Amino acid sequence: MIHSDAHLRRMMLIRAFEEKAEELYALGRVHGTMHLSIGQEATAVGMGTAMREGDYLLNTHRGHGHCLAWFGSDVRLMMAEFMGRETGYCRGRGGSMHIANVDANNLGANGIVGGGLPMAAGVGLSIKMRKTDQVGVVVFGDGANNEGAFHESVNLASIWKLPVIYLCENNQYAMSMAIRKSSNIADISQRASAYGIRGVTVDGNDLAAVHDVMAEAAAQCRAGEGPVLVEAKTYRWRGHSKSDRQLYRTREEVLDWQKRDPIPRYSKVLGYDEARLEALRKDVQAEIEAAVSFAESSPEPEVSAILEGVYA
Amino acid sequence: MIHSDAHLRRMMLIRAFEEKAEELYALGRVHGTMHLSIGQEATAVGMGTAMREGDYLLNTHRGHGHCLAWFGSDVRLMMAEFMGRETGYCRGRGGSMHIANVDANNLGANGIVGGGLPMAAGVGLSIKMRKTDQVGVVVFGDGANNEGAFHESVNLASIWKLPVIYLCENNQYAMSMAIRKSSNIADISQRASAYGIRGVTVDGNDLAAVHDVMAEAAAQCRAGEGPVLVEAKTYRWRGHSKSDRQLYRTREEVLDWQKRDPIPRYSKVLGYDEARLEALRKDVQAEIEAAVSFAESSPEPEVSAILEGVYA
Amino acid sequence: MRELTYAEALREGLRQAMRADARVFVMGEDVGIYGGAFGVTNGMLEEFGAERIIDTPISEAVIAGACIGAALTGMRPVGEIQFMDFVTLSMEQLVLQAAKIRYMFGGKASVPMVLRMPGGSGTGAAAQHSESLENWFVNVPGLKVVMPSTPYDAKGLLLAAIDDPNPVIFIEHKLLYKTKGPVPEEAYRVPLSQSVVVRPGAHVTVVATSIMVPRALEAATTLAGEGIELEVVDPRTLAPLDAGPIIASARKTGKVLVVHEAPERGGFGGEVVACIAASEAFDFLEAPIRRLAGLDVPIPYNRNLERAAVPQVEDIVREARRLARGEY
Amino acid sequence: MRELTYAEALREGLRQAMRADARVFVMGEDVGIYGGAFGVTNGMLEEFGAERIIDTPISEAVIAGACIGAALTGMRPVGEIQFMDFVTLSMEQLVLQAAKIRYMFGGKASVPMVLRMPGGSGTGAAAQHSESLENWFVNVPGLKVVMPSTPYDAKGLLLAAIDDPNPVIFIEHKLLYKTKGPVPEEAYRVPLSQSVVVRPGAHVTVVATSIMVPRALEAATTLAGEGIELEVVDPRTLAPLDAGPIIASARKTGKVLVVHEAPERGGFGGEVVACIAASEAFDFLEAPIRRLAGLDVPIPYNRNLERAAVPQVEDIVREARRLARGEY
Ligand SMILES: Cc1ncc(C[n+]2csc(CCOP(=O)(O)OP(=O)(O)O)c2C)c(N)n1
Ligand SMILES: Cc1ncc(C[n+]2csc(CCOP(=O)(O)OP(=O)(O)O)c2C)c(N)n1
Ligand SMILES: [Mg+2]
Ligand SMILES: [Mg+2]
Repeated sequence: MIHSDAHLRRMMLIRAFEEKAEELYALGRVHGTMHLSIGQEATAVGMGTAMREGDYLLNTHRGHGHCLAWFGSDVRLMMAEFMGRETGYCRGRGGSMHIANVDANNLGANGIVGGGLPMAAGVGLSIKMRKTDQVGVVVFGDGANNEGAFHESVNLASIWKLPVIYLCENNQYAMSMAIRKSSNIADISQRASAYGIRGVTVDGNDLAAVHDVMAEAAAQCRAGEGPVLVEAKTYRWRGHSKSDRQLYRTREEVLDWQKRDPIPRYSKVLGYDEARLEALRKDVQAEIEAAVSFAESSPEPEVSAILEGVYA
Repeated sequence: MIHSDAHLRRMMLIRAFEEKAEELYALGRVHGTMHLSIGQEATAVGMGTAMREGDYLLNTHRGHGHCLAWFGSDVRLMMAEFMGRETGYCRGRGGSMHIANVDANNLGANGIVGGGLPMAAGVGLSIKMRKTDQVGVVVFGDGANNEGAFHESVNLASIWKLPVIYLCENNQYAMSMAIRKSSNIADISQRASAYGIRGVTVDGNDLAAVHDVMAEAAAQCRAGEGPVLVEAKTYRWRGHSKSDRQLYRTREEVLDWQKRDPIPRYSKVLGYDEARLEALRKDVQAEIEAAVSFAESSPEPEVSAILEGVYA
Repeated sequence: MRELTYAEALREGLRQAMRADARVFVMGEDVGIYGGAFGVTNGMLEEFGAERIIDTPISEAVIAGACIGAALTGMRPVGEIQFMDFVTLSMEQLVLQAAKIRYMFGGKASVPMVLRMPGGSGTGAAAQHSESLENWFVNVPGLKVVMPSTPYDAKGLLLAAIDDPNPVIFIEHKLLYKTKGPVPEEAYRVPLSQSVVVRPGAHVTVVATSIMVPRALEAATTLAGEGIELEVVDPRTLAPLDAGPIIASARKTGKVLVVHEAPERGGFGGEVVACIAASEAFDFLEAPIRRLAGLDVPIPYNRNLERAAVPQVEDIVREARRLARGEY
Repeated sequence: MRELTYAEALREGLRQAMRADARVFVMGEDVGIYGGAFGVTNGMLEEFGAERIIDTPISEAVIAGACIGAALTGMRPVGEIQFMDFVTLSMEQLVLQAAKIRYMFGGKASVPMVLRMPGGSGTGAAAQHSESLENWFVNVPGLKVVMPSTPYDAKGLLLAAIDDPNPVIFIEHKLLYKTKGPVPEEAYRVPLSQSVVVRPGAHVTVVATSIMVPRALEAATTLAGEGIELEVVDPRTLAPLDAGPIIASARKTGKVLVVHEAPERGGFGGEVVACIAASEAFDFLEAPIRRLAGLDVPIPYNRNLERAAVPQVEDIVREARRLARGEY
């Protein structure tokens, strides 16, 4: 990977977006639910930087990061969506769990665990039929990996050699269910062998490592050699969603993982000192504040337009 | 395995049952559809002889053999069910695809490919909770192996160490779909590694081999060591069902597999000559004819009783 | 005009759509060399090759999902679910993804796909191969639901469904595949969401779907001999429903019988009755609105029970006659 | 009497059933230490241990299937689907197995299981976490469908559902979990398939389900001030439906409004209307039978749209008033 300030900035933007989301939520300025990926930013940005414009993304419920790491993402439109405004990516109809940027081939976050998996095979099939050199990436969690959809989709991609990267973000938990309790194998990437495809486990908190594995996987896909299962091991710092008391894990475990924060880690690679990092943080926060202002000054959808878009 | 004339007879009874079923069908004396397991009898009988009374069976759509190989099976009640009579195992409501013998813990054939798989995990869970030493066997095909249900069920059985044997009858085809096209691995048993469980491939036309593998798997289950995935490689001689033109395979391939007929193979093990075999065949055929007579002299269900049994 | 079977009409529609548009393809279990469980895609592999007539593993969730993913990215998939029963394995993708994507994404994405599936009983395949689940889909905003009852409509509705930019659930009937009827050679369309009066009559309105349409027409012939004239209305598209012709007919005859094969309880008949009961036809009703539907029973294997489980011609005759005679 | 929330009432019912019968157990995603997504099983792990309060992986098909397998072999599982939406992944097991096993096997097998799931919108969780799919299950012979609207019914119906030898789909409502009401301490039962008149009134019958029951009662209070008396009927069990009290009420008032949250098209309202329209109440109807239901739209995220997508108290007031005033 070619290192870049932009990558660091992108991770910090994601972090700042989610911290703001959390704050807005606590203040009662947004409703619904949301899933924060704080601590997992390296996976999102490692993925985003490894892909090419024109590739497709099918995202998870914990997808703010991937959305912001994807091509052409606009944090103002994301914030507006999060706040249910007409100017949001989905005109306020989707919300946190459904942010999509269809123009940029970001086919959306998904409220259904594993919901993107079956569609990913179709994206790969379509690429193959249209004979482009695009790649589809589907992001899903360690929990999603136990849905039947995983099995059906990976098998299909395998037999048809579809250009799909199955990116499993193993953040150790599915809500309260630890991966060591929900499956009997050491690495999720081992499941690749059940489909005769390549599986790789990577340190999900190491931006460059994620990038390199994803870039290699993308190259394999573009070469027509079929799908790859990538497991990125990482950790979710926050609770699953707003109402999580986190009784299923220890404070020590969380603190331990927080020491592996991908942001300072990568800033060291770039040789940032605390001052430069702080300056960047300010810069990023200003962008987030501007996004909030944009969202808050945007209109809410007209109730009279409620039926618009159910059908074409 | 302790060899026995009874095993040979059982295989021949299955063969005769299905040949008669085919004939009745051709004569228009039964309606609906049916799936014949001719050529696969060793798997059914190898399974049946390896299990213990009190164990549970969840069967496939191609399940006449397993039903006849299960404890306490009565070919008359099977034939009556096949012919839609009130005296049949399911009072004529189920038919070929749904024959069950609930009293003997045969929880029924299933019209849904992979339909027994999720339930099998529940059977295993129930055994574990009730702390008996029973075992559940679920039989499914190479095609069923690509359903999401397979993944969810085996994973659950694996993490909870449930006493379930997943018996995959790999007869090379799922209707017209060859296993080599529907999956990218050499042996279905390889999929066990995705769940951290034991997987075994066995010659499904070798009664003793199937028996031994199943007996070992059952012992493992009873020892509380969790599930086993057994793949029995075999071949379906007939078309998938009545309407199959069999364009997807060659005559040579069929003939080649017919040379591996499990019945003469086992009769040789027992040292049968043609005369003894012929005598047994006659004996078995008489039993089948009696079953047909029983069925044909049995009443059809009363139409007025049509709603009986929808609810308890 | 030339006659084709319902299956042939569907096949011709598929062929014409595929010839006209390279984005259209067919995917499902055994649709290739086998020609589909009911022969609908018979011979299509030869013309279009394995890249456009695609055999899948037995994986109904991913069949639906692959259609959605392909539709989202510029293709026009026509998926096949071998028996409607098995669509129970595809519901998440159809209901939570296909139906909602356009709306959830603010109208910015499109899922132009068709999912074909044969429903209904009558082949002796028992409870797990005889489902009539159409009303599930009717209850899902974002989906369209089509149920052709003739070869003519089968082809024309299929072509219209493939053109449509929305996900369409296309429900065929096993017992109709071999029925014959006139089918033009050109690639005509039967617009979605157009109910049609297939037989005019003064005394009783019969709203029937799928196989119940020919049965209602047969009943109408019988009753005509008794001087009772049935008006038979076929919605053809169940959702979005064109209720106008149904209400107009109810208003005209004042007596309505709604007939379908699915179990009565929670079935599509309720929707039709409710549309009429809330409409301006209410004031013209001369009798209770009656439903004649499948019994609330899993379809039994035994031939006699199977037949008794769903409306037959004689049942329609009996019910319509009672309505006409004011016996309700 | 002591007051409990709906969630507490459910928990108490579960506890009592588990104490009384060792065969009863709870299984689902995050039902253990997490206490369930809506806290219903909070603290139960401590009392019953991980062997009877069982956390599963995210595998909805096998959650349903495991309940069936356990029920078939002597246990009494109470499964939980975290949001009703996700039951779309369990449909094959519920519809083709659980519902049909008894019948297909000639009445010789039994599937005594309960599957709990929260339905409905109102929490801002958008289209994939707000489904109201009850009418799908109503359309499936062999299943029972329960939708309690009060803490009292929640506990009593749950205990009755656990006793029942048939598979029961038990649909809770997210917005009801925190509502309070009187709940006796003993392990009482509310029999399945008993509709109840929750408020008598002379002018308009309102048949409402789940969260629409408290909303209808609120509307009734408002309208009482205008001299309009609503009679509110809660079916409680949707299938098999006890239509008697509904028909009797329709006959008495002559005016009917059916209210539910699910999309109108293909929803349970059609079933209620059709039961009335075919009944002896028909001759007593003084106005069209009206439905007031969810719009035919995926539930939108934005708060205002979300609210507008399903009936609110003021909508019930408006519709019932119009009916009472003869404006239809
Ligand atoms: C089909 C389905 N089942 C359950 C849920 C509820 N749910 C939302 S996120 C989640 C945990 C997902 O875990 P994982 O896949 O590891 O992703 P993570 O949240 O850790 O990013 C659950 C159970 C859901 N949204 N969809
Ligand atoms: C869920 C489901 N999908 C499709 C079918 C139709 N079908 C019945 S048997 C069959 C082939 C099954 O193949 P396999 O699992 O290998 O079993 P075999 O028939 O070879 O014994 C198919 C596609 C079905 N019954 N259920
Ligand atoms: Mg996780
Ligand atoms: Mg096979």
